[in-house]
Amino acid sequence: MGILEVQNVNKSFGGLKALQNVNLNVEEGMIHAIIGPNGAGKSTLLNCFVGKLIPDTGTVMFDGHSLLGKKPHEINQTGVSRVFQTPEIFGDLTVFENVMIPCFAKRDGSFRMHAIEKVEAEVDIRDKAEQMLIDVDMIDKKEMNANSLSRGDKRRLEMAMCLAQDPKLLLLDEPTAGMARADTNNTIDLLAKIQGQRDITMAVIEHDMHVVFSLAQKISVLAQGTVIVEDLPENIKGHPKVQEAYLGGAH
Amino acid sequence: MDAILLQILNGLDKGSAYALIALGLTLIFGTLGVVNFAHGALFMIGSFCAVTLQKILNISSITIDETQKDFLGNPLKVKTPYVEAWFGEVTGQAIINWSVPLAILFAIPIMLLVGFVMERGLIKHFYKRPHADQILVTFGLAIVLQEIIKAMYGANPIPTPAPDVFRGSLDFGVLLGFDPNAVIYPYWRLIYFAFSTVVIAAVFSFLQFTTFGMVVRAGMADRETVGLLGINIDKRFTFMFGVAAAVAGLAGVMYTPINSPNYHMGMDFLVLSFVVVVVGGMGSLPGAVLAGFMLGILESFASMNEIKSIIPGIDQIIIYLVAIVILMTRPRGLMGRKGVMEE
Amino acid sequence: MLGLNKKDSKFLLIVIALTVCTPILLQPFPEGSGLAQFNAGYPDLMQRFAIYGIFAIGFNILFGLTGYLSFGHAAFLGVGSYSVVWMYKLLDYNVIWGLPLAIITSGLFALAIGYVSLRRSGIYFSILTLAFAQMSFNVAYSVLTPLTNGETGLQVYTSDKQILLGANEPNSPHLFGLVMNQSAKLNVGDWVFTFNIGYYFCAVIAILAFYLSLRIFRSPFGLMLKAVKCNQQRMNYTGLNSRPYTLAAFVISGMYAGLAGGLLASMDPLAGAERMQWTASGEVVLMTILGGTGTLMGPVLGAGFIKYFENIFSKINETVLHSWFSWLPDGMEDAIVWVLHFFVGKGWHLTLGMLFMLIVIFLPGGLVDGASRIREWYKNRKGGGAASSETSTTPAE
Amino acid sequence: MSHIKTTRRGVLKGGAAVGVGLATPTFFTSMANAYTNAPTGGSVTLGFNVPQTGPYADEGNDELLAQQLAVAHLNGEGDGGCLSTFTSKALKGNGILGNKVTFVTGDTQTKSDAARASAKSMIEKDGAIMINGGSSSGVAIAVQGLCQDAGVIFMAGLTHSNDTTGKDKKANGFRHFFNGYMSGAALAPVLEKEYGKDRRAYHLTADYTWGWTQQESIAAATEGVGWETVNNVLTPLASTDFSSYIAPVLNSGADVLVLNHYGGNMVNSLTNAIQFGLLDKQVNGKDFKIVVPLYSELMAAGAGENIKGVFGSMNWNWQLQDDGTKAFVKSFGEKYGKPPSNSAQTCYAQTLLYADACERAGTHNPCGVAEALEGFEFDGLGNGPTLYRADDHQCFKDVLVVKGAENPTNAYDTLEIVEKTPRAQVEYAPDHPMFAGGALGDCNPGA
Repeated sequence: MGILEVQNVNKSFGGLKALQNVNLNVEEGMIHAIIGPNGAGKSTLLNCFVGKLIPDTGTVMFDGHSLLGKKPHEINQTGVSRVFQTPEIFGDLTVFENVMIPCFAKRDGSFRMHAIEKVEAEVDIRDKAEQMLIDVDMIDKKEMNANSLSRGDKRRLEMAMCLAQDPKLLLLDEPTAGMARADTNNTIDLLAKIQGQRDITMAVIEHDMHVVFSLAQKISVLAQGTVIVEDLPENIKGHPKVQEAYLGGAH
Repeated sequence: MDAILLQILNGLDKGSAYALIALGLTLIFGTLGVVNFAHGALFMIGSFCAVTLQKILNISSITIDETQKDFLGNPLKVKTPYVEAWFGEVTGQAIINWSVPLAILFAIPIMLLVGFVMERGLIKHFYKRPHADQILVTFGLAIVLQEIIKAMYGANPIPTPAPDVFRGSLDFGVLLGFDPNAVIYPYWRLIYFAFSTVVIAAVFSFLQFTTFGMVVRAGMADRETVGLLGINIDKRFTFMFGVAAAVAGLAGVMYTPINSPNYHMGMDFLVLSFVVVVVGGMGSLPGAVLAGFMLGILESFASMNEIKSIIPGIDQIIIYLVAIVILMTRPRGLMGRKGVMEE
Repeated sequence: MLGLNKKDSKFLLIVIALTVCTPILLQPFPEGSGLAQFNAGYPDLMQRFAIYGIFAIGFNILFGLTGYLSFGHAAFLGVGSYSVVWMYKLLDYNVIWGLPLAIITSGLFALAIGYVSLRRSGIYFSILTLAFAQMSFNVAYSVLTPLTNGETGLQVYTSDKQILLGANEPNSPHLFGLVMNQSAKLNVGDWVFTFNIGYYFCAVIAILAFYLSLRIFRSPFGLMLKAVKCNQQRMNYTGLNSRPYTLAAFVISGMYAGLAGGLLASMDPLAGAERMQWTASGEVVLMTILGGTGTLMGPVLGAGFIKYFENIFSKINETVLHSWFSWLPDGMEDAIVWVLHFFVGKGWHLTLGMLFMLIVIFLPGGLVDGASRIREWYKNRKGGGAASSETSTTPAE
Repeated sequence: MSHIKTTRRGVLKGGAAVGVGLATPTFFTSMANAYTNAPTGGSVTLGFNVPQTGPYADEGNDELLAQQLAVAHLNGEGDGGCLSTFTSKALKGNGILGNKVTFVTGDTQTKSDAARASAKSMIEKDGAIMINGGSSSGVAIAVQGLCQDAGVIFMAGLTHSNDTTGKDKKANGFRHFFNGYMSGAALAPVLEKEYGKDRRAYHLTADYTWGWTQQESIAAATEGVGWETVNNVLTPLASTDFSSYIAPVLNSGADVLVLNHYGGNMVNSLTNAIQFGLLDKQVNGKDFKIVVPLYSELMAAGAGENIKGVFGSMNWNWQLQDDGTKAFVKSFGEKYGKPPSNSAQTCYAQTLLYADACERAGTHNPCGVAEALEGFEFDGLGNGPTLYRADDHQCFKDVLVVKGAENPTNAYDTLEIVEKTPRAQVEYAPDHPMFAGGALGDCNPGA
């Protein structure tokens, strides 16, 4: 049984069919890559998982429960975290505060009126946040303003924020987009390390085939809004349908 | 029936004033993303262009008439406007009489200039600043402008009548088969309505059909991309600020015969024009115009006795009530674009 | 101290010291000197400093932390005032009944308005709050006159019941016999300092309000509010529901406003509808921005700044100007007075407007920004550049 | 617990009297003075609280000029103005009770809150012993209440609501201005004479306290002469455009429009009514007419030619020919180059009356002053024989019915006096239902 099961999902915007009968099965503990040419519907699909979009038809089951109709924060509370293509962080806060917020969300749920308690006194939260920063190797930047970080650091920070919640499923939207090769390799190592340590299921959207084939244990190929192949990495490389999709069909 | 017709006329007239003011505001709001609290002041300055012209035309030579006495019993100082002296009494008086329409010619260059100076000298530095700072600086500017006008002209309203030929009202009812006097409407208000429609149409066609307008519209949608194309969008935006100021100013000039202008009239319209723009939807010009007319008409209906007797005081709150209902049912107002001023 | 770290404790102690000494600090010029005009240490103005300070502190919890700009906070101010005066009319002049009621009613009012308005964000939210407040003002001025006494303002009449009124009870607002408008005076040479019971009552409450806001700023809840302002998208994808956080902030700041309104009526037993008008809502927005949005002390400074100009500059008339410059030759005296009279007395708005512009142009962070620049400049002058790097990373609060 | 009210000025000067000036701090908790801000050191401070910003700033400025003139006259400067015509001869031109008169000013902004704040500042900071001026009833009532609590005399300025000396009357407050009832009583007979008994009136009324009392008064008075009230429509205070209220008037069967508006509201509603050409129309076979119960010179200036032929009432007008008026207009006109408005005259007269009452009472104590003013009859200040009634502190005098001049010769004679309605005709019993409720209470000297 997969931890994330997507069945017959359709989504259209006006006349444009962005997703057509998408089926996807992400198995627990795996790194599952979703690849496909531009405009194939990868991000749309991801948005359907996190509550940003609601599919027109079809089901999205996570851990045995439907995600449809749930708000983003409710979905997150069931254990789904997302890393965005451009890092979404709390820019005006310090790195440390950025990581503390998901720790609070994990411990206290989606809302708690802790207005008189002190952030300073929350020892367990602080310890955990520090540990997360150590894990992503950013503890020296703890007090920096998040806006002043480099792009690579922002992405690592965002990763740390997602991991702080101990998610069951981590969704990554092009985690290495725009990165230099060295940074990309760092990210690959980081993701591999995390997966080794924590047994988190990951779904990764990625263009960079180097990343995909370094990490993925299973790959789905999306083209024109539908999954054309879902298979192990070694079977994908030479697959005719994949080549057709990437090289432009019948030519 | 005639009562309803009357209120529709009233609503269109009021609405055209609201739409005209809101149009200028939404140009600044939508094109430049600046919360301009000085927009009411621009409207007021437009009105005072008309007042100023009237004062200029009335600059007089003074002769002392020993036969008449002033209130202290001294010989009366008789004033003869130079315009009358130069052009003869009849022509001179006619020119003075037509000071409000003449003020339009006078107001357009002044308001464009005011707009340019304001944008280049002040607003330009606030594009990247938080909206809160924009509010503070434009509110400060609005206060300064209105205090300058107060120091020049006092706080009391100054009558600036329309030319004599436009006094009185048209009996609409007779044209439509009602009794005489059933549906009458003042000529000047009809002119105001027509004028507003023309100005609104002109602004729309300018944006729709000229290259300049196309670039500005593109810039409204995505400023950075247009900037990347090598087009100097800033210069065009400056010009649009001038246009917005001119539209507000013209609305002000033409409004003077309807209500005597005073220095704080801009503040009276400020809140209302923001409500109109937001109800219309941020970043939408047609939305602002539509909302202006809609609120004008609803406000007129709410002031009918038949409706007031059912809900007392409804005319006090109708605009705000409608604003709440619309914003609750349509998250971005009537025709708002996503992501404009939503943070 | 009191659950604050060392830096905050020191800060709070400074605020307390300043508040306690306000009657002395605001009275820097000796009586009878020409500059005595600029003294502000009289009860009414000091009370207003404290009360509008509370109003602005509360507003800042919403606007400064979450970034939601309410243009209708004056409605809560008005509701608070009406609550207190009604308690005078029904029970007696003891403010102990009215103030809690003011906080409760304004809180409920804020809950209702906030629940609806917070469904939208940005300018749409601002206009919704504005619409609610303007509706409140308009009906309070007209159709709700039986409840609000309309234009005249709600006040106590001799025919009112006042069922708790004792035989020897003071006939003006008091707290268990401590009459608000009583003062004691201290004469030191040519200086006179006024210590007013009402002011100290407001000051104690203002310090409590400030302390509470300090705690909120430093709490996880405060952190969440800052997160709302920074990035609501990330917040939602982090499993946090931003709506209850913003609503809680809205209600808290509404209660602050209600408390401020209640205190206004506690110092002066009359509640006018103008308190709810958009200009009053706009005023607290200006106070907050002027002082420094999101800083702890800024809004209080902004409130003091605006109220000072309103009450001190508006009273400088031409006669006063002439008395200042009478030592000049006549022609020059007249010329200077003629120029200055545009900026004071009936022209005080002009000065205020110009200062708004100058401050926002040259001090992007508001008055607090100015204060920290002065401090930095001073430090640099004294100790070289060493200290400056530290001050620039910690925002002045 | 007794009230202890002190002011710095009072203390300072009191302190000086017992030999302070030493560096030793002295601590006061109460004062030896018998009343608030008792003058010491040879001068007495009056507080002039008028609108200096907002729509009524010009009205306020006029009041301020008149008050400054009054101070000059009291101190024996200038031509003495009405001191020579005033029937009471207590004033000598040497200040009040030998104390030189000084004044402080404040800005009411025409808002109750701001007006009270500025009055308080004058009382608490500057040691003002009396507050004078204002241009709206809401402000007058708010400040009157404050002065009652603070223990100083309040002279009301321009306030026309019945409530000021009706349900909101206070022992420390006096009103020289006339009120809505008097406007009605003065206007109705003139309107009857001019327009006949058989008229149908349509009222537009500003939707707040003053508007209501004005409408109630004029409706009752005109109904008394046989007119019918067709409709009374309340208009929001914030209205700037009255077209939607005026448009239905012609169809209602009414042949007179009564505009119970003041200030900017009145300027706009009258202008709008003229735009609709109402005065050119005929209804029920009669010429349509407009009435504006309360006029002021500044409103007339704002409405311009639109006021031609429109009837209304005023407290006073500079064109009156009695000695008091002539003396005041001459004095004011020569100093400021324009004739005074009726609110200026009110504030001028009130300043003199206050000073005179102090002289006659021999004290600045508000209770003594109030007692001297109560039931005081005088002449020579421009309004003819005048009574300050003890029961409600309302002033009774002739009321002017005026109309917009058809052919004004200059900027100042746009209104012409139609009739001087004698005092007897506008008097009413203190317990008249329109003034019922409320009580003067006891005078409060503050200390």
